Amino acid sequence: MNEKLFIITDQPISVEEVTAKVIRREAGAVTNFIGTVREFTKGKRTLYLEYEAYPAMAEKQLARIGAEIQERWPDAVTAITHRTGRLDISDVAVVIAVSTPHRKDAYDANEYAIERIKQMVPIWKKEHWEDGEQWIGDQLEIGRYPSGRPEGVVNRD
Amino acid sequence: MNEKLFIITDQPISVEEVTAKVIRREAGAVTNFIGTVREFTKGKRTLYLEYEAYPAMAEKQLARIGAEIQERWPDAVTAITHRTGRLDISDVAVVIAVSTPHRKDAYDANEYAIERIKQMVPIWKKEHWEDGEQWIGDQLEIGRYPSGRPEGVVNRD
Amino acid sequence: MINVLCFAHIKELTGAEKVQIQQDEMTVEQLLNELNYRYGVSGDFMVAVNEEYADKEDIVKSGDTVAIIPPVSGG
Amino acid sequence: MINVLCFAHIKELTGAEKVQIQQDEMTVEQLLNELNYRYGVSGDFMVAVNEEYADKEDIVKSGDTVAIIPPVSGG
Repeated sequence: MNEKLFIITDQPISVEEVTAKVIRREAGAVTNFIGTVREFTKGKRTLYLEYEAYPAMAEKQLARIGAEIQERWPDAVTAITHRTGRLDISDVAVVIAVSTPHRKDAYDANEYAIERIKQMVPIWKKEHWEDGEQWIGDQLEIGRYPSGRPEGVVNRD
Repeated sequence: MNEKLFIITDQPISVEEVTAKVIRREAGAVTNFIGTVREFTKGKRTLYLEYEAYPAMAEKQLARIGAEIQERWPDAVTAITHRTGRLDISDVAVVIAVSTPHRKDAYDANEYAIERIKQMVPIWKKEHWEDGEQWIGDQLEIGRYPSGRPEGVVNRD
Repeated sequence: MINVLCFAHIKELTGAEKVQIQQDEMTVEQLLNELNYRYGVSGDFMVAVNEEYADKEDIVKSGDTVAIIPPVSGG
Repeated sequence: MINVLCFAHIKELTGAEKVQIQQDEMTVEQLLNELNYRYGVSGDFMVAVNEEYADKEDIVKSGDTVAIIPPVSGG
């Protein structure tokens, strides 16, 4: 088992493996978020997706999300794996696992993680449709980045 | 793969197998809740647990929870497996998987499922400690059941 | 004859997974009183008749399966 | 020399995963102007210097790795 908690990979993701990293004696609850490739978005049919990442930085940003979670939910342990490359419909793009002693925190911290991924982790998807293809950005409709960095991200150095 | 969506079993639960039942082309998000045996509860050390169920009725009640979810979140698909028998620390007692087109619903519906399980599914756990054992009830501190049935449960017949 | 299923600590009180009551028809409440008289079963619990939650006033008939459901603790 | 990494549609604009700027020191903003002049790179994006998000006023030096980060769409 790969014991790194925050991973970018071009291989299929095992939900069980990501989950196993956060299970521990003190935890009673684990939540997973599993992002899969959806066929239709706003009525448009996706044939397949392509994910590209800036892997070294993306893994750092995932680890930062893990650190943010531990600040907000001190008893939580987080593991995240995101896949890159070509993904077909229903393939798993991302798995987030969070364990906590009590269940409410496991849901809240997990949802926090996926929101933060969509804000600040350098991963991009390209949609391939029947009539074309496009790099997708700004799913959250954040708009401009006047400061040059995503909201809430401060450098540690 | 066992394609029954709502299962009581005395065998170890595969997270991947429960998850696979709800993955589909229309879904972009799957959430799992995985309940594991926690070692310490309010400072008291658990050695192991024993779960007992009224299996036929419990599976019906799990299916009812699935139906309730589909009423509230029409695009959601739910699968739940709960284990019975002796479980050691960190063993998986329950896996809930919910898939939806968009992620917010997957979190909400999943949390709804675990709350309802703790209200109305006939499953009981016996804690085994170093100095004794006890059947646990009323974790939600619901108090008395003046009507003879859990709140919000109405017979369909 | 009415079959009564016992779980968790109720089973420990009655000493059996299943007990039987020789009646053609009774309310859930009468059945609970009988179990209290016989085994000292009392307290907070729900009752299911033929795998569906029932009310205290509901009628149980011979051949029905009644389950005494103490507060649940799954999950 | 400053290395600039390009991703997603930025890579399609520059035609390369990595482009180089022969400068000892410049601000992030000056670097963006240079990329705009050379490749028509413009729009909403973030910039990372050595794998950390940077501000437009931050200084980039020879040997640094700069990444142009268009709006992300992972998850």
